[in-house]
Amino acid sequence: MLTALVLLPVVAAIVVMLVPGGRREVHLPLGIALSIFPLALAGYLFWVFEPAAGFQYVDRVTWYEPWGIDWHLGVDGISLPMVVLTTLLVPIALAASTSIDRRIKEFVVYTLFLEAGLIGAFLSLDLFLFFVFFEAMLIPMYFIIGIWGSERRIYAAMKFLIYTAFGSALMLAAIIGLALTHVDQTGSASFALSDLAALDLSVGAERLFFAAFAIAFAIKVPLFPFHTWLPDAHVEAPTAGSVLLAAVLLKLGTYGLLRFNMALFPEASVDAIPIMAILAVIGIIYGAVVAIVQPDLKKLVAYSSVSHLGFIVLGTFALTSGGLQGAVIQNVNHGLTTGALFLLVGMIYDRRHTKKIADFGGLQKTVPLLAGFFLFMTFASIGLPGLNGFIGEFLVLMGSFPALPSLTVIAALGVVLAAIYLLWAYERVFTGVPDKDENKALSDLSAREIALLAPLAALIVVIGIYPGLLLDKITPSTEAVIDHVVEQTDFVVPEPGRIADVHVAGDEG
Amino acid sequence: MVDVGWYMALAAALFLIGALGMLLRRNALVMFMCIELMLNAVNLTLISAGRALNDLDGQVAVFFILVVAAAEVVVGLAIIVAIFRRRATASVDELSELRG
Amino acid sequence: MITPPEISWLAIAPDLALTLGAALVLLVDVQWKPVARVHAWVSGVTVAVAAGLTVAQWIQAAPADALAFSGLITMDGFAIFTRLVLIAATALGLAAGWRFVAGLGRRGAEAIALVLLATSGFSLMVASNNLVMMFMGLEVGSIALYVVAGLARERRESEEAAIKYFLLGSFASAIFIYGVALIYAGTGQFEIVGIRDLLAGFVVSSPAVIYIGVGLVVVGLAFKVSAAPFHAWAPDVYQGAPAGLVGYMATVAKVAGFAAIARILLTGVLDLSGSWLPVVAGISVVSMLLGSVLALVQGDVRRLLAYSGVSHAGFIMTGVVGGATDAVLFYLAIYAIQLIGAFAVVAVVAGPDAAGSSIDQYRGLGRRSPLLAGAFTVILLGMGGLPVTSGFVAKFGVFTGAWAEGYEWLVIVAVVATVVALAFYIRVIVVMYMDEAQEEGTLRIGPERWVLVLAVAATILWGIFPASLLDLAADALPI
Amino acid sequence: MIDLLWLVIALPLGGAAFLHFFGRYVREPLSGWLASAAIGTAFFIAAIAAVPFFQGEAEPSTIPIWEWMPALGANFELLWDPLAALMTLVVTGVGTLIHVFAIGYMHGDERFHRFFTNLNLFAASMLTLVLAGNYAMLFLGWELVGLCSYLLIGFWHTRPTAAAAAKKAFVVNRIGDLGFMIGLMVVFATFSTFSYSGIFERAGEELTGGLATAIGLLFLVGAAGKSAQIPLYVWLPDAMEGPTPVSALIHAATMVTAGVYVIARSAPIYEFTPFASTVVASVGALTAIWAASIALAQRDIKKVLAYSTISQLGFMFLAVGATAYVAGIFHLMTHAFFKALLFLGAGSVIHAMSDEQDMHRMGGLFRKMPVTAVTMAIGALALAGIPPLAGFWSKDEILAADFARGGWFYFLWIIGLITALLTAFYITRLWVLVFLGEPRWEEKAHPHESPRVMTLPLIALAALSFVGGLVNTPFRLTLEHFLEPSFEGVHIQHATDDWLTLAILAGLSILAAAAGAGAGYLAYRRPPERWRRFEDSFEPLWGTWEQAYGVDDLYGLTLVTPGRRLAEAAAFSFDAGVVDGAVNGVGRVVRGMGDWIRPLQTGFVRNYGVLFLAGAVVVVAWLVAGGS
Repeated sequence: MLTALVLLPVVAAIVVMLVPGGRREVHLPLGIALSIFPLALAGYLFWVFEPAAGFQYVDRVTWYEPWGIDWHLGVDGISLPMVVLTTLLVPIALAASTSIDRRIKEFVVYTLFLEAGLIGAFLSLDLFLFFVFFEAMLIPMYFIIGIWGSERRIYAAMKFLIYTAFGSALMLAAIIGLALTHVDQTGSASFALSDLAALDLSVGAERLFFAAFAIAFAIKVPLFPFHTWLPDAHVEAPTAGSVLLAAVLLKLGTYGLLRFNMALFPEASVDAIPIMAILAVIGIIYGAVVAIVQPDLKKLVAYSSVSHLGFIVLGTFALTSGGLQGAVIQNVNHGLTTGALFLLVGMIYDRRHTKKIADFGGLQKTVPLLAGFFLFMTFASIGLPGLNGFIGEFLVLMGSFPALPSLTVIAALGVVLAAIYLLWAYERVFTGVPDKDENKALSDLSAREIALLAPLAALIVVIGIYPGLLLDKITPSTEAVIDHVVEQTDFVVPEPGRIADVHVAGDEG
Repeated sequence: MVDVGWYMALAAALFLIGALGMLLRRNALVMFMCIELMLNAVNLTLISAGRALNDLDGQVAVFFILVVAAAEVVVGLAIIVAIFRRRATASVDELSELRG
Repeated sequence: MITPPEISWLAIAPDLALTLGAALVLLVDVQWKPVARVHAWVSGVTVAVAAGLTVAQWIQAAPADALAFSGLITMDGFAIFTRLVLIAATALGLAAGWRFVAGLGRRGAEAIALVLLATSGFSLMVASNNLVMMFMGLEVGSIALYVVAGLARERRESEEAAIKYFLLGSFASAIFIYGVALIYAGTGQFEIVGIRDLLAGFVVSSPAVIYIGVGLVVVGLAFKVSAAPFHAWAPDVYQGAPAGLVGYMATVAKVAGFAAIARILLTGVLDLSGSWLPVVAGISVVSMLLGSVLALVQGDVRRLLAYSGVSHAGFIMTGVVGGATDAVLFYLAIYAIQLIGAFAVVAVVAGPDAAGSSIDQYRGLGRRSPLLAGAFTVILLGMGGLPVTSGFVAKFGVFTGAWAEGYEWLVIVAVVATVVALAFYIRVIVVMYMDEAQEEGTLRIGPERWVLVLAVAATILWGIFPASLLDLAADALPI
Repeated sequence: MIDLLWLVIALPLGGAAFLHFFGRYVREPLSGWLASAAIGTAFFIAAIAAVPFFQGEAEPSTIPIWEWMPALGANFELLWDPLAALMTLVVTGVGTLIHVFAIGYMHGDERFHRFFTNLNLFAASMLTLVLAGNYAMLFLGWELVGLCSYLLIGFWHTRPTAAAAAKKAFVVNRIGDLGFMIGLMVVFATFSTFSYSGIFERAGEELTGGLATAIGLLFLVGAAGKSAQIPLYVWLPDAMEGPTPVSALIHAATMVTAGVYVIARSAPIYEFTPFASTVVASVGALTAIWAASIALAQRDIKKVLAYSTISQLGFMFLAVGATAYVAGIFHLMTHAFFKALLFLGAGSVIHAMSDEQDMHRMGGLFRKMPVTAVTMAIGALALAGIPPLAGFWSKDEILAADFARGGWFYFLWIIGLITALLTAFYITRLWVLVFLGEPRWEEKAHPHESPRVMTLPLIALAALSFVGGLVNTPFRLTLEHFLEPSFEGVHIQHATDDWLTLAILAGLSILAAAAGAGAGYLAYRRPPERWRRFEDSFEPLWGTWEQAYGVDDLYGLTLVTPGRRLAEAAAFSFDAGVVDGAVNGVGRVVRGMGDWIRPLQTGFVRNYGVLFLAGAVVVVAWLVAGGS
């Protein structure tokens, strides 16, 4: 089933390729229609997923025996939400791309390939395979930014590609090293996550490997100070690009940290908690502060991503139930909200052909619906209780506090700053009297655009009110991560770090 | 009876002279001759080595090398002549349009 | 008392076939002055026969009678595999350069003959177990290539390329053979196997003269594979020589050169690895970094490919350091196909006998002829070593080898170099897709089409299903 | 009835949802009535559900709804106890009246239904806050009311001032929330749950050392933000940019009292930290007098009421800080009545004067709008603390309790007394300036009494303000007993039961009130130039008060501007320059190396030869060195 999930987009891409002619009225709808299939399959997967069962629906086919590389897919509570998110956002991103007027066919094809790469990366249980997907997806994204981007697109695309490629290059070296260690210790070659996690590495080696992986993922997240490619990429990328980039691509970083660094290098992960947490917190505050004064709406949202993803990393390295649950669910939340925000910025751009905050003002008068959605997403992103963002942040903060009190307190500042930069932006863009003529004659959201935003908004509320929907699937896997770390190291989960403690307390109350 | 080592040394000297000539002279023809000189230094080495090891292979190898040298002469001269025809010079320094 | 060597025709059959084919082409030409198509047939058949004979060797060969001609020639899998690569390169090279060859008119036959001869020389070289034999093959191949470089006679650049290639090439050959002589002086052996056994026997450290010899041999071959700092000729020659055949020239020289290096170092003087490993590693590092960095600043695609060739030489060297012959062979095979493919594109864009190929010629290629641009993109990404292409598998193989040998630092340098390399391959892609078209008019494409198809197929298919080729390479061990 | 309790929240929420999606299809007054009906029904349900408490037999009960964040022991659950019941009744009761009033007030506004959507949403949020069974859910309501406040302050979004005020309110509240959130972190880290019962039961053994104090102070920060106490009160005056019913409902009667409610709710925690309690009381006292003094000099009728609200909230803090929780809640209730009344009255005036808010341009409105005038008079007297109106009883109980606490609280008691005097003065000033004296408005403005839909709520509230105080008089402590179940095991500060002292204290506060009121009347009954001179005679003090001590400018100078500077420096100098500069720098360096090495490729064969030979020499030398 998972193999099908990975291959469906590829097939779709090939189908689109085979359709002759460069007319959007054929290719875009076709692409959207085809991208529904992966979504349906992922939805089914979500439905039948057994939380307690660990990795499931495992497909394992030997790829090249002597090297011990396999086509090895499996899904658990950590990857499941990401896969669903990916398959959900691709059709939306495509449907949001009607304003693309040239080479739409290639665009659809690249997007679908990107989807395949993303799903594959989230599902891989073989490091070689993971690396293949992780690296391969750069190319479609690179083209999406570089061909359909705005003025400085080439610079941005280049920066994105080289920067990320640099990170993954180091990771490749580390992967090779790990595999060879496995050969030394067992005599057989293997890249399977489970096998490599079972190795006992020397402290030095483990730390080096950890660093290599961590840098690769930190660039992807992006963690301060590796973040500067992100604003450029976002500002230049077309709407769909920004959406997928922010909503899914970045998550590979946080996902990787959780899935690979924790599993492979528990010892080093525990030792690295201070560094990672500090970087995360710096990211939270720094990203928010920088976002406040951004003159460009897209850049502002981009920096807000830097800030929000800091929470995810913080929660991950707090290594408590709350922290990890928060991290994983925040992966989804940030995907939904920031994705939606980029959609909205794109819609504004389609109308006004500018992203400069100074060019707007009083839009709520002219496009109330758009304003309403924007405000909604803004509050979701600020972390208003009842919406999804709050669940993630609250879980992360509450989960991290027992482990890293002082850092968590500082991180909480980010919540205030988020309110400042987003509401100030909203104030400047939407409130007041529309003084510029361009702003006076804008058309409000079309039915299509509403149809794009509505599902996201609905999910945001649902997750906010009933996060159990996701948490039930996530929790066993995150608990497994903690168990793994605990039994591999002398790490002690701080009280009250585990659900166990909480329930005990709850029962008393 | 002179010790073989000296022949070797002489060969080495010749080889170096050839190499340096290759680097110092401008004229393609002369440079080419220097290469020939290097090849002969090789021959001398082989002969003396073969003598020292009283093993025929070394001496046989010389013939092969002579043949190769001859072949190189043919091709080399052809190229040089072709160039000389066009530019009325055999100075390699004139040939530096491809660079960077 | 000289014992006459026993004859084993099969061992040299492919080389003979190629040589005869060359002669045949010339004779036919002189006799009937036929149209180019006839030459195509003759050369095609020749190549096919040579390939068939090589396969026959593969089937028939057994370690026992791997050595033939009393140790002059070997028929080990290593030789056969490289031979196959060479022959494939010849076929592709001729296809890629066919429009050039045809354009030469009467002299077309010469070109074909030279190509076939060069191949036969190099295929002799990769199969020879005797250093002098190796030298013979090397020279036969090289001399033929000197001429090929100058084939576009009416162009000054072609001449310049030829003379530079010739002077430096024979200089390198001289150094190589001197190294051989010194090794002989130190060991009394020309035979690689013999040297191996002898060194195995040395209890005390072996005489310095051997080291000097090995060093000179390595230098001589490093020149042929255009590894830094012996690469200086490559950019000029790649730029000056006729576009159609550059791919072929570059490829066969590199394949044969690396085959020889691997055979000498990994078989002959493996016992001395303690001392040559660092040196080779050093050459590898210099090549990777110098090649990548210089390629980054080139304005001419052919020079760019030349420098990228330098860095590739460095990458392959890491495989040599790791002693992973299978990885090296895989890399060589992949790289050969991709390089010829790349130059086929150049030949289409710049014209088969053009000198140089400014990057501006590629502006908007993605719009002008999407398929060509697409193929070039795939090939470039393959060279860049991105996953899903065979280039990635190749790099992965050699890096793994080096790391296993304890050269972690080399691997780390290498992966960093790959990133720089990626940067300049991407530059070309940027120009093709993201700049607005400058050049107009459609491009004429001939048999290059098939080269490209094969190159793309090899890049992607072996990238996804590398097992077939990897197994082959794994079996192809030197004696 | 209890199992239907969720309807109390669901009804207004449903109303909001309905109006949000279909409001635009509903004709103007109808949508307003729908909203009012929703919250009105909620009131009745709550009232019925509260009956057992009135009979004094029921125990507090928790009603689980569904799991929310199990990892934090934070679920949707309602706690139904007297305190919650009282708050619910106040919110829904006053809320209903204000809804009705708004139907008249918002008449003709193009986004009429949107207004009621938000109003209903607010009601739902506020009820979530007071009915929450654990701190997490309370925080949910806490933030949602903040959202509604944001939406309603900025309801007239085309006014830049309104938008700015809305943002300011939310951000300042967020700063308070930060403290609250950190407090919650400490709570969770200590008790590993958020449920009240779970926490309060184990408060004794868990809250060792400074923990209780830490939590207490952090909660205070949050409360100070929501309830506009020093130093976070600055948002409330600006919040008056919102429509007047909003000011009445959110910024007088209900939302701003959330802080008081939280502290009262957390009594079992404050139980263990007298210090934190004292701080609460002190902050309250300081705020009370501080805001009262500012209220003296305001010209904008709503500003007066706003600062008055801040000051009254200070009183409530003073009460709960002195652990006189019942008194605090009592005052919360009465204040809800008369302050809502005053705001609505002011609204009615503003409505009549076609959006004039400057009292200097009013006067002599008594004849024009008698109902408003009378009802407002009652509200004013209640606020001033004139017996037997509501305000007197609650305020007096607070003061008495503080006095009874003794020690430092004597000092706070004096402050309270002075504040009472000031309060009486400024509210009288307001009433006199508006309703008595010569008309000072332009001719074109022709004030008129408001329609019945607006006056009826006024009358209702006036009635409540009149009798509301009687539920808890020293003679009959009904409320006290009513609330007891909510404060089991918590020490509650009472007034002394020595009647003589009590009488003296009452006398003192009546005296203060009377004095203030009298002074206000005498000063402003006179023609304008006279009271203008009177005001000028207080210069420069008066100006300072009118400028509200210039706190906003101070904050701007010390926080906002430097913050902006910092952000700009970080964004445009550091991020673009240093961080990104480093990244691009690497790229430049690599290319630079290329350009730098490139000339080596001179094109001269002989140079190549030299390079070649040099390389050869190095290789050979290295090999030989490595070999032997």
